[in-house]
Amino acid sequence: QGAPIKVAAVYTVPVEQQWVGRIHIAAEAAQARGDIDYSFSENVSNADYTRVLREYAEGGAQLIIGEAFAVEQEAREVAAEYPEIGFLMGSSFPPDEALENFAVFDNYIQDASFLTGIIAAAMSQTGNIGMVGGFPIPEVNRLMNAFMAGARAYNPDTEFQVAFIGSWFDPPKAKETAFAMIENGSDMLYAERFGVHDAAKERGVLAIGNVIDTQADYPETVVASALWHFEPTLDAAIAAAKAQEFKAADYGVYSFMEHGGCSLAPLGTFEGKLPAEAAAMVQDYMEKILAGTYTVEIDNSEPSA
Amino acid sequence: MAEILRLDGITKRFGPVLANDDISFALNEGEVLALLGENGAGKTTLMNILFGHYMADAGTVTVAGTPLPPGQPGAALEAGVGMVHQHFTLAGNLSVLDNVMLGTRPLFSLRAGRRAARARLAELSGRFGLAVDPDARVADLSVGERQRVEILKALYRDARVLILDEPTAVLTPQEVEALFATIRKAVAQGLAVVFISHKLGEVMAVADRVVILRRGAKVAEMRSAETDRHRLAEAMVGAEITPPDVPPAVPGEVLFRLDRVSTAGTPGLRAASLALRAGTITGIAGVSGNGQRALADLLSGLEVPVEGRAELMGAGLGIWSPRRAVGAGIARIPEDRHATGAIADFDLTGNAMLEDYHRPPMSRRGWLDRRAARRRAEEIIARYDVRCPGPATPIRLLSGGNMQKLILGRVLEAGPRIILAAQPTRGLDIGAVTYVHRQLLAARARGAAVLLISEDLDELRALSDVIHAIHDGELSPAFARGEITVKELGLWMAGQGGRDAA
Amino acid sequence: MELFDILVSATFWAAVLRIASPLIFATMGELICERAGVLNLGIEGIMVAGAFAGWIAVYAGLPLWGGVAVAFGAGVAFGLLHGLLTVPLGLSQHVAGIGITMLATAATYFAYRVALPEVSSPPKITAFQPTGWAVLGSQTVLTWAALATVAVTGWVLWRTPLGLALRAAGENPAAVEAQGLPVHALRMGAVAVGSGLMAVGGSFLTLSAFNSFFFEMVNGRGWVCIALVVFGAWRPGRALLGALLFAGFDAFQIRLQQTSLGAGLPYQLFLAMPYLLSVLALVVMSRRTEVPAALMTPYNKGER
Amino acid sequence: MRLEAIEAPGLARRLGLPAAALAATVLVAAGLAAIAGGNPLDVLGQIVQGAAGSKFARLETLNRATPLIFTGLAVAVAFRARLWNIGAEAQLYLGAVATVVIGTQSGLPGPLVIPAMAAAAVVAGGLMLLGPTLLKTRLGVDEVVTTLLLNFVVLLLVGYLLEGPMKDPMGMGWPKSPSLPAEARLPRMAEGLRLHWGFGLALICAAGVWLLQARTTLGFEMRAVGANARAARFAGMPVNAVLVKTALISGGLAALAGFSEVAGMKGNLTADISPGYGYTGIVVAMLALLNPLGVVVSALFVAGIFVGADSMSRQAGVPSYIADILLASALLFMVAALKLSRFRIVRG
Ligand SMILES: Nc1ncnc2c1ncn2[C@@H]1O[C@H](COP(=O)(O)OP(=O)(O)OP(=O)(O)O)[C@@H](O)[C@H]1O
Ligand SMILES: Nc1ncnc2c1ncn2[C@@H]1O[C@H](COP(=O)(O)OP(=O)(O)OP(=O)(O)O)[C@@H](O)[C@H]1O
Ligand SMILES: [Mg+2]
Ligand SMILES: [Mg+2]
Repeated sequence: QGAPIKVAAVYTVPVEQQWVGRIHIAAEAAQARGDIDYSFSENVSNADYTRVLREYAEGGAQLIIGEAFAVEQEAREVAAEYPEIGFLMGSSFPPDEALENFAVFDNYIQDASFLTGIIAAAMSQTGNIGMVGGFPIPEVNRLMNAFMAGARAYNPDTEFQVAFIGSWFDPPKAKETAFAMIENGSDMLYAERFGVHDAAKERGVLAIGNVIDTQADYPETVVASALWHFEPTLDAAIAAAKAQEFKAADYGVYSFMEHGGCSLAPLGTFEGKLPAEAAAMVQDYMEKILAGTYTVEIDNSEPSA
Repeated sequence: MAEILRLDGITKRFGPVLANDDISFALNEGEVLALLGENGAGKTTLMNILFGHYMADAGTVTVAGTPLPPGQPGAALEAGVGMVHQHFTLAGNLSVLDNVMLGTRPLFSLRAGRRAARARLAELSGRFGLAVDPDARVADLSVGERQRVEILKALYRDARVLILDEPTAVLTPQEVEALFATIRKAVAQGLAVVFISHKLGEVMAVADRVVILRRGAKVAEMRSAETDRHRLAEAMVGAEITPPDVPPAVPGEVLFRLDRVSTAGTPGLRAASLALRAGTITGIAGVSGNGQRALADLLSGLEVPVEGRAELMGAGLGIWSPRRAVGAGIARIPEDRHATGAIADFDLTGNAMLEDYHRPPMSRRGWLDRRAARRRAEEIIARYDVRCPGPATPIRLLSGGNMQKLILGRVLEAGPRIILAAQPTRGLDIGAVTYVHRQLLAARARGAAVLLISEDLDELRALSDVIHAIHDGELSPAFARGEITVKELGLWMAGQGGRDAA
Repeated sequence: MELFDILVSATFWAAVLRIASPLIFATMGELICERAGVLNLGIEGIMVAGAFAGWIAVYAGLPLWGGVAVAFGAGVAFGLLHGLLTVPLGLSQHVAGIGITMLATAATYFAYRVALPEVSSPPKITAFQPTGWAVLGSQTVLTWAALATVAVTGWVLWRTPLGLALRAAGENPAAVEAQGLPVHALRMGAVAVGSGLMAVGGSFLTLSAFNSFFFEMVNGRGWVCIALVVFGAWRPGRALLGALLFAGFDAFQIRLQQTSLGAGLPYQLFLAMPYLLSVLALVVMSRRTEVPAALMTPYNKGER
Repeated sequence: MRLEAIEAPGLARRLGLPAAALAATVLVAAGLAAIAGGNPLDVLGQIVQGAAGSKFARLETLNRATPLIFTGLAVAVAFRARLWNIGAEAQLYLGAVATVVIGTQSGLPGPLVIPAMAAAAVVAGGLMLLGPTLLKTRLGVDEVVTTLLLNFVVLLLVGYLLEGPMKDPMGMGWPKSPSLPAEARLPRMAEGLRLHWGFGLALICAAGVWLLQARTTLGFEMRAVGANARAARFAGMPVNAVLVKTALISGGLAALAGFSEVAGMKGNLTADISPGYGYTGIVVAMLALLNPLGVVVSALFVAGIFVGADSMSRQAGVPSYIADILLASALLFMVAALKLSRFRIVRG
């Protein structure tokens, strides 16, 4: 095992944000195990981002985790300046052989999203699904697209309503947007943002969760969720760093279902309420995905209704 | 009569300035006391201390035998001290009634009590002859009406001592008469009045007793019955003041002419005709708000004729603007020196070059010549006797008279051919008034045409070679010096001159 | 659902009221401050503080109205700070306001982290529930309280001696002083109470519109209220109208996005609509006779 | 109680009070650190270390001060003329957009492209403020509100551009603009220094604005219009034209912040290049009492406090939000101290 390695994370949003929250939870777990010594900075604006990266680099971090998305170029410049330190960065770009210490990852949980799409279509009476997102960035788009593909796989006639609220943290606004969709015929909501579940609960319609499992808070509302598990990604990176073998690699695959990077949350309160046909379909696709015989398409483009 | 007010050893410093120096005097019921002094002598400061607006460094104020707690206008009001400030303290967007009621009821009471207030206001208006519309917006009122509101505010609160700080500076002669009538009614009902004015005639007319301040100290106290204007002036200034001689005019060509000119706005000019000749002073008499502003604005470049023809040195005005007016050699002394004539936060240098900063020698190709500007300011300071610490002093720190001298210097330096002087002596002390008059006469002797707009008929009649009355935007015919009596002029000012004369 | 159907649906109008409620509280708060002569750009941060304070108080066990009261208190505290800086000290109201927004926001986030270090998703409380009264029945009692605030503000400002004094303090403080009233105390009081209302507006988000607190959830609503006060020409009734109009644009754009008309357009256009229409409305009205004359002018006795 | 101006404040007062403001900020920092479980005694050292304790720290402070100098100048120029420009944020973003458009599309030869980018940015920012200014001069629409509201509109517009027409085709879907080619990037001010010429340009602009205000007729007009528009008009100044020129200059300066961030720091545009530089610019300008040279000092102060406090939060292991608290407290303490160094509190 050896001594814990020093890991620092730099987040552009508070750790309440689901995407970042999953990384944070995984890191805290690794720290609890004694594998790493973890520190983090949250809500770092992109204007300050590389300064904070450098500060951690100067401060002796051995592995730095972060989000390079909006600062791709600069983050790579920083990594180039500190070749001894491993950089594991959320990024939509592939790794670069020339930059040996810069590895990339992302929330590639389209597998699970696809399965939740099947469930959503099966549970919707009206065939009209409302989707509320924050911003149409690839990390959001690919999950929405996979979800829609799943829903169409079950019911090709499924209709969608899609809206972006232009904020990560405005639950009241997300809620209002969801209300409008319900009024406009949706009886199933895809909850990319906080607030959507609440609208569904208040109006007695169903919802699908995303990235985190929220059924405990909304037992009558949330049918299923596509969960992201950052642990496989992080554990692989820690192992590589400890073995002095950290290198430019694409850790994105560790979010795939076959690596345990994502999963379909247990149906829980909705166990047995799924139409048998749908349950079978979910099971079937899951097996194919795990066996590698079916690949959910990764589509980063902005979804539209 | 019983003593109602006593000031004892009042002393007040503003930084290095000793504004009040150990001043004491007393006031009896039913008495009018005039407070005299040059600009900056400390009159307003003393009254502000009496009213609780400022706290004295030393000394006490006693009203009806009870000492007032310092620095509390509320306590002064409660004790029956009412004050009409030199600069009115009214909220322009509120109604007359609101202004009067302000602060008269406990803040946290649930009802405004407007009905009772309205009745009481009507009663007071009647009793003291102060007619105002309680629902009018104060900003829509004339200066004279605003002053009535101020006095009503004090009376509404049962004032026993009424302080009037330069109440007549902005009033027309008729309004002054009405004010004096009100004062007489008030003293007859037992009020005591402190009256501040620079006009010695008024002081002699209304005051029982006079207290004179110089540089913050009380220098004299006398009964008005036992003195005269010369002695007052001498006590005030420390030397005798002689009004300037007015030699006969030598009229020259017409430099500016209005031919049946009308302007937009209310009250604008209405078919006004006028000719300003070189070497003469043309006076405009009228009750304020009758189009004087429009006439001054027209000459200043702020207004343009919408009808009729205006001629400058025989040619049309062209595209008319303040800058054109300055460029054409019109010197403009605006009515409101604080708001229009000067930039309070700028120093004397900046204010001195306000009108010609954009051309040599003040600037070249957009770059200011700071040395030239400073030299200009120093020249004006020296030549026009502006009392100040130096050209880098913010102009807001100057007294009104000195501010006016700087403005005079600014506009007269270039030797203008046409001079607009709108209320040039308003609020100035007797020394400064004399100074301004001398400057205007000197310009006339040089061959300048002067348009003098004033509400002070004495001033107008002393200086003007030609007088027009203005009423509701219409100008009367021109009357030569001595051609018209005050009474006739008054009729023209009231808009009835033509009818009577015809 | 097409345009006309949207406008005649009761659910649309219910949404308008819900969206407007926090704006109404905060707009009344700002209006009171500005009527007394103090621009309060601290509004955005004060709303954040109110949202947090109300929620954490309820989470800690207080009843919902206790939460509202705590939020109000938090607003008053920041209001007093803004008042202290801008009224007796006469500092620039722009700077103090922006400083207060920074301070209140950061202090709130800091307090949140210190209070709840180990939570990754903020805990939920049981928020105000819709009363089910009236036609627009999905409103909580806090929405009705917002409407009542408008009436009370109007009544106090125009029908009581206190209101007269406050308005006069925003018109000409020297006149207030000359009538024996304490200008600074009046202004401080107005800023304190006004800020309290802003904070209650923030707490609407966590106690009624939603049931927990998130960073950044106020999301610019405070700035909108500054505009609403101007839009409303510093009158409560017209400001209410403005808030309803703004909320109406917002509710409308959410629905419009799902119509055939809205489908092809970028979503940013819809989000920008309330702001653009507010600017347009200002241009159309473009009268500013009613601006409190002493707004943004500190009062210092004896200054010349 | 009232404030009385001190004609010639002594050195002790002029330096002592600001020093007290800094001390108060440190006390707040220590208190907060203690609350959050850090060591209050280390706080001061950590802030100083983080802001200026190493070459790295000093350069970071200068880098972060750069956009603040531009927005601070923009606000100082406008406020001096009483044009309440709360829209520096929007002007910054439009400047950034113009920078990217020219930098990636113009095809201009190397040496011309950077001046062209800067010029385009200035025009874009100036035009952005021109609208609200004309609404003010023509229709009397309050510019505080219009400039404030348009910030949101412009931010959404930039979001749209980055997701639509300006989206980087090589960006893997992330909403950002294409990167500027190397010749369109501002060079470093010295080899190996992480400080680009944007900072130099900011200093030049500060000097330029100072010259403009103190030495030119236009500057004189701008100050006069701000101090008393009525007197300025009476004296013959073209008040509306002066306001329009002020708007173009102010908007242009704010836009240079966007230019400098894109061309100097980031190399491309994202919707979040500014963490509120436009708003902080207001604080920077007022802290400098609207003096353009003072803006440089106050921008360095603001940047130093933020960078130092942010770094301290990591050293001390306290929530990073402490940095903003300290920045806000430092500001409020400092403006109060600056006021009290020119006024004394007296009775009555
Ligand atoms: N608030 C103040 N701060 C500093 N100096 C002041 C203040 N008020 C008055 N002064 C100074 O105190 C002196 C007395 O001023 P005051 O206004 O009392 O004179 P006044 O006799 O009323 O003059 P006027 O006839 O012009 O009204 C002047 O030198 C003036 O500059
Ligand atoms: N500030 C104001 N601006 C415009 N109208 C006003 C204002 N204040 C009151 N009013 C109007 O004036 C009318 C007359 O007021 P009224 O005398 O009934 O006041 P009140 O507060 O009821 O007094 P009271 O205590 O005597 O009953 C009111 O009906 C009201 O519409
Ligand atoms: Mg006086
Ligand atoms: Mg009644």
